[in-house]
Amino acid sequence: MTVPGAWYLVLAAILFGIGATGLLVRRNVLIMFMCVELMLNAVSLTFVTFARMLNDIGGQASVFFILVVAAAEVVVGLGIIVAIFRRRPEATADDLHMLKG
Amino acid sequence: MIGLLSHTLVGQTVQAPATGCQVTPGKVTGLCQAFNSLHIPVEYRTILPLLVLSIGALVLLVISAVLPKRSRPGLYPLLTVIISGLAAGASVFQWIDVGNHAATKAIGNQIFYDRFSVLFMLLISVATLFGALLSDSYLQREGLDGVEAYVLMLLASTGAMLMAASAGTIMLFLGLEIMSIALYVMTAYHRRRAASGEGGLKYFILGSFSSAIFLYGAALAYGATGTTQFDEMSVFLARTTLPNDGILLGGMALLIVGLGFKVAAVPFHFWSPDVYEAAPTPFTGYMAAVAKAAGFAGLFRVLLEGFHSQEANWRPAIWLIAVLTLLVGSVLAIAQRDLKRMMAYSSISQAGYVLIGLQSASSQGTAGALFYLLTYTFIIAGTFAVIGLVQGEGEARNDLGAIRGLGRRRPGLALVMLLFLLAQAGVPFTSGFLAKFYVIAAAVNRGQYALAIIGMLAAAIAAFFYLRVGLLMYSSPEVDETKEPTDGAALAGLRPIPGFDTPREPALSQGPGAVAASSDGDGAVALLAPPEGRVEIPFTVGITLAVCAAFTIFAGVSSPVLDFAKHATTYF
Amino acid sequence: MNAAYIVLALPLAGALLLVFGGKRLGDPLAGWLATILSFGSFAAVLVTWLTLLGDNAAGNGRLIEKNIFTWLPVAGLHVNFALRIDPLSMTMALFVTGVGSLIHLYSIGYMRGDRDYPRFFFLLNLFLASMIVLVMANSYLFSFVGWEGVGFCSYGLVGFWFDRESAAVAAKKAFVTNRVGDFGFMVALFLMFNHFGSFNYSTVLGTASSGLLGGHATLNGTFATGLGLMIFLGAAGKSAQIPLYMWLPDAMEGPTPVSALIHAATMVTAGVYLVARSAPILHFSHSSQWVIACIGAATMFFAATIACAQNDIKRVLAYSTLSQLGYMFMAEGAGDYTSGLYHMINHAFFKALLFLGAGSVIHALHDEQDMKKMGALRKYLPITFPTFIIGYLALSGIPPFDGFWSKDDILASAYHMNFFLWLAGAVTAGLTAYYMSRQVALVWFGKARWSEARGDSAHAAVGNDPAAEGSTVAPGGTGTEEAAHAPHEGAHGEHSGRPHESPPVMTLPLIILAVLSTIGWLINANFGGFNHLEKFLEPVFPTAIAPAIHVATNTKWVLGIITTALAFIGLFAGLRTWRKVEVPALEPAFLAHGWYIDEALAATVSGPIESGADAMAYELDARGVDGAVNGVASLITGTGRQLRRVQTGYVRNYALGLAGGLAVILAYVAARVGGA
Amino acid sequence: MSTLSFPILTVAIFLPLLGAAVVVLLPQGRASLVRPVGLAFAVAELAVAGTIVAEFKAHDAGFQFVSQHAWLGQFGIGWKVGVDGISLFLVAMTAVLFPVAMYGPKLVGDAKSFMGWMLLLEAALIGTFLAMDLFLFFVLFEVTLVPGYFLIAGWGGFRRNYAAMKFFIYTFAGSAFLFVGILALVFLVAPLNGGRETFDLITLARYASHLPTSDQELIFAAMAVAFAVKMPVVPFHTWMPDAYTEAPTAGSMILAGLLFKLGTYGILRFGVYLLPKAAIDLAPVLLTLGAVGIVYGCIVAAVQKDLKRLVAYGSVADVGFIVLGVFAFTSQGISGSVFEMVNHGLTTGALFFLVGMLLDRRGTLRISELGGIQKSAPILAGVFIVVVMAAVGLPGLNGFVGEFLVLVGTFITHRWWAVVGTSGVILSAVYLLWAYQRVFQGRATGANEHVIDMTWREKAAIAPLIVGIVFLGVYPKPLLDRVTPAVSNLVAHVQYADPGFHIPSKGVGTVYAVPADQNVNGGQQTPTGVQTAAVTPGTGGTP
Repeated sequence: MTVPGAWYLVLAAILFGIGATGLLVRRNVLIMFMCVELMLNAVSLTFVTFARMLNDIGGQASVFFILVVAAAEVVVGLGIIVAIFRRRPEATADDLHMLKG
Repeated sequence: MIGLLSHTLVGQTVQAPATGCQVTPGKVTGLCQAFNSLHIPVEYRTILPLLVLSIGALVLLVISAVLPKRSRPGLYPLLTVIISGLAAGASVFQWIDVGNHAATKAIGNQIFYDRFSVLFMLLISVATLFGALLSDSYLQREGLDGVEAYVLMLLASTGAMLMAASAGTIMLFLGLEIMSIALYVMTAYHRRRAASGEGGLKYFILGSFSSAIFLYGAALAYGATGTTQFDEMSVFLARTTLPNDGILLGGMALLIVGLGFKVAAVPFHFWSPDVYEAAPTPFTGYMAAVAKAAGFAGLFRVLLEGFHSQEANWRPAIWLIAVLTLLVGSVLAIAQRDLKRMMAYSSISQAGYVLIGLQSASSQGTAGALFYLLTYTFIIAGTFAVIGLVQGEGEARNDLGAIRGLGRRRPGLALVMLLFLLAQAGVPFTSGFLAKFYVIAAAVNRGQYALAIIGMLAAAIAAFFYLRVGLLMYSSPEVDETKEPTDGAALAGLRPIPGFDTPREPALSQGPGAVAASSDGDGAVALLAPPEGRVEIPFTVGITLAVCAAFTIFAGVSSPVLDFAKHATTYF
Repeated sequence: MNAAYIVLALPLAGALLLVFGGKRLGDPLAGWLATILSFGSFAAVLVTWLTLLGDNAAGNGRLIEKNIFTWLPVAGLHVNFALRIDPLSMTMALFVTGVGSLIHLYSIGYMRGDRDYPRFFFLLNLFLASMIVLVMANSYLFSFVGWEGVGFCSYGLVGFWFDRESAAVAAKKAFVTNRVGDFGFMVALFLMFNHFGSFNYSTVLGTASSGLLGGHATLNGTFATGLGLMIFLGAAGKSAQIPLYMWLPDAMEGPTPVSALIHAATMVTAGVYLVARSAPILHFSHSSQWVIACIGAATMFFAATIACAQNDIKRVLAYSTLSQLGYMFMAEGAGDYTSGLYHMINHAFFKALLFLGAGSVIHALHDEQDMKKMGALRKYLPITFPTFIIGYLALSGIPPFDGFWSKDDILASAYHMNFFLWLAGAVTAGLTAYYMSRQVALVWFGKARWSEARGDSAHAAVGNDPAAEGSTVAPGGTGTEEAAHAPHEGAHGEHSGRPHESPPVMTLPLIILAVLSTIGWLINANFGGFNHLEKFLEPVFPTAIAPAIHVATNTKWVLGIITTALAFIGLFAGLRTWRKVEVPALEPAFLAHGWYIDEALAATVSGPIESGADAMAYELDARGVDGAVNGVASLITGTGRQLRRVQTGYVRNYALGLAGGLAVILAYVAARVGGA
Repeated sequence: MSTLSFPILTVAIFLPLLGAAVVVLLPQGRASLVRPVGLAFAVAELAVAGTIVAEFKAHDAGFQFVSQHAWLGQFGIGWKVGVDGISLFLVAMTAVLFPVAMYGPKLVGDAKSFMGWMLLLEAALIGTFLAMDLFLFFVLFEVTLVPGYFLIAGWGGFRRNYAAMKFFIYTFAGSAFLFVGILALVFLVAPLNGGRETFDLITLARYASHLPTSDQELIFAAMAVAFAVKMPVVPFHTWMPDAYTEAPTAGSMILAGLLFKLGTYGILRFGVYLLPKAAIDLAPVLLTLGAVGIVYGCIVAAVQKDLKRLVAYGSVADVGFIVLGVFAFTSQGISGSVFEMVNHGLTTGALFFLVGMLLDRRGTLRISELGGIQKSAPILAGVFIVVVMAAVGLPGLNGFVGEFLVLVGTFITHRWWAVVGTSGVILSAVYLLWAYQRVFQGRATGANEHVIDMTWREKAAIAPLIVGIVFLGVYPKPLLDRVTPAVSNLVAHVQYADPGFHIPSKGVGTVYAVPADQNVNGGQQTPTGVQTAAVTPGTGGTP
């Protein structure tokens, strides 16, 4: 039996929600970063589902772009995180509050 | 990573029949013949400036790898200037070439080749030129000179141009990411300043969060309209009335939030004050111009190209965002004492005016917004140039005190800074005034009287802190606490000006109620004495200031620039 | 026939010469220049008068208008500066320039040695010019220019010794009270323009030939009353009638010639002239005539009572002027304009005489004004004494002298109008005789009190910076001049201690005025069948406007006898009580203080106004309106500070902000789903 | 509409601008040259203004010396300048007041930038009075704020920063409404004008009356707010005492003398002329504000402790008279208010100059510390009393002519406001003479005893103002002859716009011909086509 497309969309939405709340709640920068990746994958799922429902290849193709970009983001993001937290390994996102007001 | 990117870019798109490869600057034609087996029509002239910049970045990398270290410090900025100059020239060539026929789609109809994108390409290449000129002396002073900064700047510009010319949400996302990632690194570029790293990280996390939101919006829009191309989307929406447009509107909302973050519209602006303060000054100037321009290009593409028929739904949302941006930006700027942070909030408030242009959703509104962005680029470049000079080694003195008494130490510099401040405040005979006039006129033309008045009142509030900085420049360099005015505290820290002091006893104007609107929060903050010594103005910064000032006055007085912006919106 | 222009030109030229060249002309020369020019102006008036009489023979209605230039050419409004020569303006001009010239002559002597000598004569000449403009203008507006010019000169002259606080306050008080009157005059001007479209007398009041009121023939009652009352308000302001009289007694701070010229002879009569000029308007509103008559009578009686209790020689005469003006207004209220004007002329003569006489007394006693410190001066001032007595008899209304004739006509017409008015008039005649005799007794007869007074009053330092202000302020707020303007006293040099007669330049005018005070009956004593004035003024007050009041001759004789009797009773009462020894203050303090009206006014009106203005300025303006503006500014900066706290610096808070914004927009979009 | 070949008006605007540039670019070493050069340019400007007044044809009601150039064609904005009866004498007065302000008072601090700002301000002011294009008017209206701000902030008194900021922000916020009002008018009129947007005053005036009344009233209200702030009318006036008091003497002379004319001239030219029907509907509101302003200004002025602040509040009362005159819609009223604008410039300019002299001599302006100055400085006191009498409205001086015309005009159409206005005559006498008495008369003590009298330089500087005051009071005919035709044309324009509103034609022989330019379908008519019959004088005396 074929699972109706809407279910996938709801799953993707739930995944996206989890990713977003994860980013808001967790303090560790790496975990926050992983949540963003989760959100991006949720979006890929949505794209694929819509492509399948619309029977159009465009959606599928755009997943590749998302993957590429996610990869690029990982590289640069981790670079920055490492650069900053090298001196204070146990620091969390909340320690970074020098710029305010 | 960058190599991968440019390869995919070049590899995937370049496959043009012989005719496609007309005469273009040496570098590209060779590659063109080699890959003519793939039959995707490519007209290089449509993305010429983009190509120039990306290939320029590669060339720069190669040269830096080949040449010995520390051979000639001035080489890289010089090369960057040449490359961005070439890009600017290319976009001028494009402007003539595109003529006035309607927008055509190119590069596998992922790119819109019309005057709108050409204008942005010109704007971005000019901003890059200024960025390079300003970074040169800054980086040498801070000891960070290396090729990376300039390569990053070129790549960020490439991403921005891509956003401006994108014909679909996916291409827009691609451009957005290319630009953003380069900007994250630029923000974190200053190793010795802890703030720079913190700013970079914040920008990165929030940037990726907003990109995810943007992408989700693109997905939903794709789902609702069946396509990611804007023109197909608008055709689809014009033709069919969706039974349940929940997904469509959801998608649109998410797209607005994603791009709203990029242009730092309130309530998505939280990142920009911290990032503007953190980033090295020339990069902040560059970011304020390029990131905002690209973000708005995206917004205009999405809303006026894609969702044009859904106008009734998104205009009230933009109305609210515009009002919030105008007021919150100005009000917060008043409470600032750090120069760069104040400029951050002021640029948020300026974004509010472009949102007014967007909100009126008419070709006049778009033209007004374009003119605003164009003139804003010059003004913000000049302003940050002066801040960069005044703040001294290691950006020690970013506070208002730094600019104190500049009128006495460098009258010329002070006059130019005053011009930029008055332009941002919207004083007539400067481009700032005409920009506000154009945008407000569009709003009034569409009957948005309330928004127009709020816009002008926000300008009045903003004038408060622009003039305060202006006055600081002409106030006394020496700061002594003794002569603190007793009755009715004068504006925080603004002592009577010895040069201008009238030696007589103050004509005490009585009236118990005359409490001055002292703007500092916690009591009269003691402004530190300004940095001693003369403020040297390097040659490169001098040119930038001259060009920006000249343009600000020229655009404020005569009409060619106005017509230029008007023609750029023919196809809306 | 341009003598009329010369009348105005001479004093104006004099004023201009003195304001620029005054300092160089110096002490006596400036005075002589001013006097000669004023006599020249008087001569020119005589010439104009004669030509007017000549014209009358030619029978063109005795009206000549001389245009000077166009002043305000604004669309409908067209105002010319032009002189109007007609019987009324000639009568006024004659006695104004006549008495004015005499007082100029007198001032040369009186003001000798004063530091600001030229400035005094500049103001005198300017005053004369303004007065001529006032009386000879051809339109209400042009006479208003003279009206205010006269007000300014009185401000300048009353405050002439500006370094004395009381003089400065009195000058300001005079000007402001006059302005209250001018408010009424201006509203009258607006009403006039609104109704007639012009201010010219010939248009508004109409001439014998062009019919009444510019051809409108009649005026509706309410408009006429309104206009009449407003004109009277202006007149009351200038001629110090009941509501606006306080400034005249205080105006005695000025030098005595000023009091004589301005506050006795000329300026205060401007109000009477204005009411006389507006007779055609008043003709149509009986209620305003009644108001004028009653206020005139009230002022007459009220002022007379106060005059009985004054100790300062000049304040007695000031209140007496108020009372006599009351008579004139009562006459005009009763419709008998001719006798009002006749009394004005007579009053000008004998009141100027009395003031100048008082001036020469003060001059002799080195600025002593308190009557309690005078006495038995008749032996020392041989010329001033007899002239003063003539003036005194004229004022008291003793038959052969002027006062009797005009006052009697007024009482007759008052009787014709209403018995009580006549009664008030008669009683006041008695009071007048009483207080004048009191003054004469105190000053000329009785014990010479000035000798021991000489010892204690602070000697003025010779030289021209004014001595420390004499502190002895007589009870009842009668500011004394005392040692304040000592400078000119120094000029005499000799301190014989005994009062000496004034120089001839001061006594000559006294003699002339004394003569005039006696032959006044020639002009219009209708008892004796003379009515030249009445015939002369006939074209201005034709019977249509001022119906002739015919009182049976025998009732007129009876009334005359009664008033003369009352006068004699007052005379003897005054002389008897005050002749012999110095009697302690008999007068009740109530009268001395002018019925405490001044103090009451200060407490009830100017006090609250002062605090009200303070409240308005500081509470309402500084804290209220300004506070609101500063409030808005601090509100904005306040929210700025609060909002700054939202920017916490924590990345996750920013993400929360982003998410919050997203939530809001999604909620908005959800609301719109399916909607538009 | 006589268009002179030589664009004299554009020269009048750019000459001071050139002067400002020259002064600022003077080499640092030659500081002594600054004042003479500045003064030379100001005097040259005076000469230009003089030729304009001389060349001006008296009985021509329309705009003269009009010169027009394209500027921002896209919006129909053109550089169009012209002068008519109403603006002629404002320009002349500006040209007179600036050299006096520059040369007269003692200047402390950096003369170069002071002269620069002053000349810039002069160019902006003269431009505003000559502008016939709404955009040009608005731009110059706003530009005057910047030099005004820096004059106060740079050379002002003790609380100058606060006062300067308040002055700038208050007026800048007010002009926001004017900005939106003008734009709304332009875009609403565009369809009537064949779809072309235009900012030209004449064309806008022709079509504006065809807009729906509610729109007209809204636009007029917006403009009225901006001009009310600038005038300042009572509720919006709190910036004015601070700005005038804290400004340097020259600054307050210009601020009080000219800057507030922008508001009154603006409401007359761009409020009443453009939207007559709305002006008539909103007249009661502004009349009430004017009348209240007169009484309020005088009372608050009376109790001020600082002499300069007292004179500043006096301006609120004078504004009240001008507003009364403008909204009387009668020839007398409006010519009176135009005349009063010129008067006020001279009188207040002189007053602030004299107060400035006192300040230089005594160092303080607290009335309690001054007294008896007439003793040692008779000429200063003499000139002061003349100017005070002019301000109080003594006939024979210029104050009276203006006030009288205003009150007569207002009485015709709005009786009770005029009566309240006339009370101002008393109150202004009270506060000014009370101040004069406390400062100049009475006994001089302490430092007041040896106050030096006016120097030759000061006498020479104030002479033109005093001559103006006396001459305009005695013989105002030349000025009125030039103002009245333009005003009658304006009144006819107002009367035509709202036939219901009947202005009783006061005075014998006033004939109002219907202006020819009102026929919309007619060709490019210009207001000079208006024939107001020469007013036959009343039955003045004929010798």
